Amino acid sequence: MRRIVAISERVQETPSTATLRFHDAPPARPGQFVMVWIPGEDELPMSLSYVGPSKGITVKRMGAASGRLTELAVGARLGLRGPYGNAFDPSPARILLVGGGSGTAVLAPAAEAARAAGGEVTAALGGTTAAEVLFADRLLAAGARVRIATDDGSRGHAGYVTDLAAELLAAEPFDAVWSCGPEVMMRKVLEAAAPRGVPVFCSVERQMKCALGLCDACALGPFHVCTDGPVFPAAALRPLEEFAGFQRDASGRRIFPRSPGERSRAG
Amino acid sequence: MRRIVAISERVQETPSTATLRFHDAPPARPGQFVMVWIPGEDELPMSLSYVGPSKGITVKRMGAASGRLTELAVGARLGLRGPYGNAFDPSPARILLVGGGSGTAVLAPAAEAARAAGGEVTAALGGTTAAEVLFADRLLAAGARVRIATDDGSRGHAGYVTDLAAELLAAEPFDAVWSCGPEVMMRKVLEAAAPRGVPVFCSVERQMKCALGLCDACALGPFHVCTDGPVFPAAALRPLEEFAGFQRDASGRRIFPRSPGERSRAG
Amino acid sequence: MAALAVKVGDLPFRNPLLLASGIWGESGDSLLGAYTAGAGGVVTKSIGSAPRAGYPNPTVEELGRCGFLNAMGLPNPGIDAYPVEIAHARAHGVPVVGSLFGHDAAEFARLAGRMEATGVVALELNLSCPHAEGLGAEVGQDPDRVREITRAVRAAVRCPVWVKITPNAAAPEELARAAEEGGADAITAINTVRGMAIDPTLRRPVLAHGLGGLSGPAIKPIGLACVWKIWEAVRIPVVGVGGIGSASDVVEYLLAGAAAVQIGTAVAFEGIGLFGRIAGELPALLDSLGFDGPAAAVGAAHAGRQPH
Amino acid sequence: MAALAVKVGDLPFRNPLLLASGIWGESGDSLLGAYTAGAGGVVTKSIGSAPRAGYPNPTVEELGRCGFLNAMGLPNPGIDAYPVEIAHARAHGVPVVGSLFGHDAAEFARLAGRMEATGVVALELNLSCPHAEGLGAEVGQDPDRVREITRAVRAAVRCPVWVKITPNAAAPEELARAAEEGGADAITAINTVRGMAIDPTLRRPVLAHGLGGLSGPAIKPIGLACVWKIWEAVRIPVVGVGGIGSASDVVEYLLAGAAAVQIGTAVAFEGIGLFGRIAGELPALLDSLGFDGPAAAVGAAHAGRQPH
Ligand SMILES: Cc1cc2nc3c(=O)[nH]c(=O)nc-3n(C[C@H](O)[C@H](O)[C@H](O)COP(=O)(O)OP(=O)(O)OC[C@H]3O[C@@H](n4cnc5c(N)ncnc54)[C@H](O)[C@@H]3O)c2cc1C
Ligand SMILES: Cc1cc2nc3c(=O)[nH]c(=O)nc-3n(C[C@H](O)[C@H](O)[C@H](O)COP(=O)(O)OP(=O)(O)OC[C@H]3O[C@@H](n4cnc5c(N)ncnc54)[C@H](O)[C@@H]3O)c2cc1C
Ligand SMILES: Cc1cc2nc3c(=O)[nH]c(=O)nc-3n(C[C@H](O)[C@H](O)[C@H](O)COP(=O)(O)O)c2cc1C
Ligand SMILES: Cc1cc2nc3c(=O)[nH]c(=O)nc-3n(C[C@H](O)[C@H](O)[C@H](O)COP(=O)(O)O)c2cc1C
Ligand code: FES
Ligand code: FES
Repeated sequence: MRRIVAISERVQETPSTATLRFHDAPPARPGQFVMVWIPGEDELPMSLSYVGPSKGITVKRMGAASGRLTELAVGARLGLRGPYGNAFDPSPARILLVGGGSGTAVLAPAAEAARAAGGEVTAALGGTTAAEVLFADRLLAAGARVRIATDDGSRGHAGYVTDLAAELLAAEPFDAVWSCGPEVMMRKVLEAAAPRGVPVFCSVERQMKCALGLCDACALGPFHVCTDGPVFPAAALRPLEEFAGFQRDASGRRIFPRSPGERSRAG
Repeated sequence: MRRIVAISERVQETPSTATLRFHDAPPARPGQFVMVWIPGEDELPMSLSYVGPSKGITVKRMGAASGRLTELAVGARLGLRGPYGNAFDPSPARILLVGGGSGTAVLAPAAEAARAAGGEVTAALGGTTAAEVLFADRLLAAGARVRIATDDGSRGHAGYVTDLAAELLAAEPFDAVWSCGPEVMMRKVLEAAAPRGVPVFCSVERQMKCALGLCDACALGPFHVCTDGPVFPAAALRPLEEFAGFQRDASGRRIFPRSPGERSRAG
Repeated sequence: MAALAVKVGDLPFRNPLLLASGIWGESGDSLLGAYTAGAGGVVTKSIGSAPRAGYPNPTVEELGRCGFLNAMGLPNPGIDAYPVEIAHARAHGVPVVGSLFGHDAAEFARLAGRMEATGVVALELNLSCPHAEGLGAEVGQDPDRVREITRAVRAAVRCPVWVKITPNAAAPEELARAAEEGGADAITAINTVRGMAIDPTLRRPVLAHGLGGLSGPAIKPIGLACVWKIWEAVRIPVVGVGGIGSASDVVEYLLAGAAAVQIGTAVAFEGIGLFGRIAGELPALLDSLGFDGPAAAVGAAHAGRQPH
Repeated sequence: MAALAVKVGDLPFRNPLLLASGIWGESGDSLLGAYTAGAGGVVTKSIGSAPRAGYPNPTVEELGRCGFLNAMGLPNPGIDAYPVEIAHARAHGVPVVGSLFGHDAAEFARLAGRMEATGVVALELNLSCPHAEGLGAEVGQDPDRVREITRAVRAAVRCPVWVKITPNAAAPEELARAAEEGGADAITAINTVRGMAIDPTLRRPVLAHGLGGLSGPAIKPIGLACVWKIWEAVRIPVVGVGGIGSASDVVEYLLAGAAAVQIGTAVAFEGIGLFGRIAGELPALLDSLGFDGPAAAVGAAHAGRQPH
């Protein structure tokens, strides 16, 4: 059922990214998403970046709808339905997070839950530039070890966050990798973890319309991201030509990226 | 919800009256009724004459639909919905039953429940003739005291069952009277009990269509028999000009009996 | 707190919650009972020229919480016997809307005169019962006949004439426009939606009539869409009906364009007390939504709406 | 135990449970997935001449267990891009029915030829989407246009042509008759029912398009009534759709006259596994009702039915 909430707090996380908080009762687990109705504009799937009684979403300005969302002020009203989808499983394990850009939004509450469950969390975060690295302080505050990579080298490692991930996987034992970001990034993480037998779980994004497993907009091979995901184990994703291969646009046409990492949300 | 049941047993109770038994799960209390669909014919409200796991109705042949019902054989299928309506309250009290004709059908399970609850039951039963007196043996078996009146004097008191009731009320203390039969009969019972302050509960019949409190077919003053009844306390019935005054036909027109006791089911 | 009084055209009601036709409308005591329970007004059962028993039972099928199917077959005592029931309700000050059905314009006009004489505050023409041969929707699906019947009734009486529209049409809003052209003072929308249920074991339709009309929560979206389109198509007020069971449902209908609403099936779910409950909840709900009364909400969901 | 194989006209399916158009029909993997899960066949999303993004979100509104409202706006990759999806499903032997939409007879005929070339086992003409301007029901509510479009498609292809009818009409059975006259091989009924939802707080329709189509349990009685009337009006087979979610629902549709059924909304309630579950339950249910297969039940609730 749809609920109308008012934005209770707004935090500008990075120049392109804002967190919107709201009081919302239905329980949710880290990894789940909601459908966010921006009246008069659109309705977008957004992972919950806060899952307590005061929930939150963390939105990166991309097109018209996400742009409008990041501009909303405290008090503005949104429609919400959900939470939908599955979640990360916070176990008392050694977890490596690999987040690209706003992908870190969904990893942060998962990391907090893992820490609360007694886990050890190492986060490798990527951003285009230092100012765009998301939630580094939040993760530090949660007791995670944080490593950073930026495309322009303005903070941490100069280059891809996947380099950091590969380095960490080579150097240390992990029980699981949780990743969210551009698919080319996640595919690289998959490949890096595979030979070591570390299970990887990726949060995947696709066009969404119904979020109910009906309309097929979010089809991903034999899966539907809205009901089978958004979190998928590596074993499910690796065989899919779609994964880091093609997306579908709103019409359902297959859209092949012109170059890997083309999408501006890339970490 | 409607259920289809097969008749598991059929008992010819009197020349005009048959009991049909069927296995039916939903719990019911004595006094409640079901809507009985006779496929291709009609759907009639019928009090439950048995309320255990094997339920039953006891039907007197009146018109086409009830006639068809009394002719059905074991194995024939009926549609049922309900149970609907309220019930008699079986308390460990001294109870006088006053039943006219097939009206005794609903009193029998109520008497059994009252006996099971430790009550004392006296039954005054009326019929046109000895063969038409219903459930006398069943009530005896349940440990009730049974008195009988017949119009033709072929068994027990020659005359109205209301004479018996008045006599019993004058002679003995009762905690409650439960009655079902023609309304002129029940009105007399009401009047006989009133000066003694004995509470009377009557099971009343009206045209029924929806049995859901929607269609108004069963309107009885400010009440609806299907949802407020069929069991009413005397205080509710006494002021109503309808009660033993007029019924409504299927069109909703007020139908005034030409003479008291005109209806052939009269006890 | 928002006051609840509304007007449908010039006709005032103490609140926008009317009892729908065919529910609790056979006896004067029931009409009075609905009003006493909190309804702002009541609509009678649809009345015809002669007594009519309606179809045999089963006349109703329950569909869980989604609603009911019914094929009552327009049972009614007829215009000769019914006035005593209206008189009883009128004697207690109940604003009664008299619902009528007939075969043609002449019969409607004759019935209208008789019904007006009982002191009803308005007439409602049932051009929309989905399961009566030669009556109801069968006459009400043709805009020309709707216009003609409305015109004949309009000429025969002085009181307001409401025309009740069927959703079983390609464009119910065109039927509403025809009624407006015929001189209707308001449109009531919707009547039940054609439907049926079949019993698998008995291999036959459940309702004795076969086809019936769907009512209750299942049809709320259908009723809202009709009211929405009709509001855009006509300038006379619309009375919304279909699946209403809560104060929030009422507000949805107001926003779609209904000046008042009618409630039927929900009475079976909750009892007649729902009128009092909703009337009790509505002022606070309207307040919280920023409306100073029902009238302020009417049509407010239409972008760039014109007050009408 | 009753075997489940059925034929719609001459066209065989391993069981009578088809995936309805617009559900899981965008990707070849999903079409295959529905078949693997137990569907007897699948219908594609409705495909048009050019890629179409559909309406902005919200495109769907949940109405509890009564169903959904949707106004997708016929999103589809277009007839140039879509064949790759069908090819994938066909490669695994899935019987695919290709659904089409267009503005006029010429466009439908052109699309039909293209679609037939993909190897679909039949075409389904969507003359019934309730919320697309100049498309769907807007062309499908006029018997003359239904006849004309059907005729043009019939002349352009060799495979069976099914025509999908809207319930948003005074008499959907007349639209079916027009399709039969135009040479249709089967009728699919029904598409969604026009409806809408309004958000009281935001004072606006929930769906971005405003109006949408109602599906799910709420419309089962409406679909049954349409199939019932259409079965009586035409001699070609009927494919029933609307609110089916159980084996018993399937039997109700068979008894009303459906030779096969389609399932849409229930996939959201239960997941695609419902095809396997219902296919698993149906034989025993048919047995217990005394039918030796689905075909024996078709139309069996019509009194004095003629096999057809
Ligand atoms: C389960 C799920 C969770 C999500 N969680 C978040 C979240 O927490 N925070 C967040 O900011 N966003 C999240 N998204 C993405 C979000 O729903 C929108 O897709 C995004 O905000 C862009 O929407 P838009 O309409 O503003 O832009 P659009 O108009 O759709 O796109 C703007 C630009 O971005 C490009 N683009 C959009 N999507 C993609 C893509 N998938 N791949 C490549 N290029 C693309 C377009 O080509 C275009 O150039 C999530 C998506 C899903 C499915
Ligand atoms: C709550 C309830 C419980 C009932 N329980 C039983 C029961 O346990 N056993 C049982 O046999 N019946 C019971 N009835 C009555 C039953 O529903 C039918 O009304 C009855 O069987 C006659 O139906 P019919 O269609 O066969 O006859 P109809 O065709 O309706 O009537 C046949 C004849 O009986 C006359 N008649 C019918 N009803 C009345 C009446 N109320 N007053 C005066 N004359 C009347 C008619 O005028 C006609 O002459 C109950 C009714 C109600 C409302
Ligand atoms: C049992 C029943 C009887 C009805 N009888 C009539 C009637 O006589 N005349 C009429 O115009 N509408 C009749 N209706 C339709 C209702 O007035 C109303 O339009 C419809 O039920 C939708 O509203 P609801 O969902 O609140 O019930 C009847 C509906 C029901 C359920
Ligand atoms: C999300 C959604 C999309 C649909 N898209 C189409 C479509 O593209 N073409 C079509 O003919 N019907 C479409 N329909 C209608 C369904 O095929 C079906 O006729 C209707 O939903 C009723 O069946 P159901 O109650 O089982 O869902 C769609 C329905 C839904 C819910
Ligand atoms: S968004 Fe519709 S199936 Fe996933
Ligand atoms: S039988 Fe319909 S209200 Fe009682």
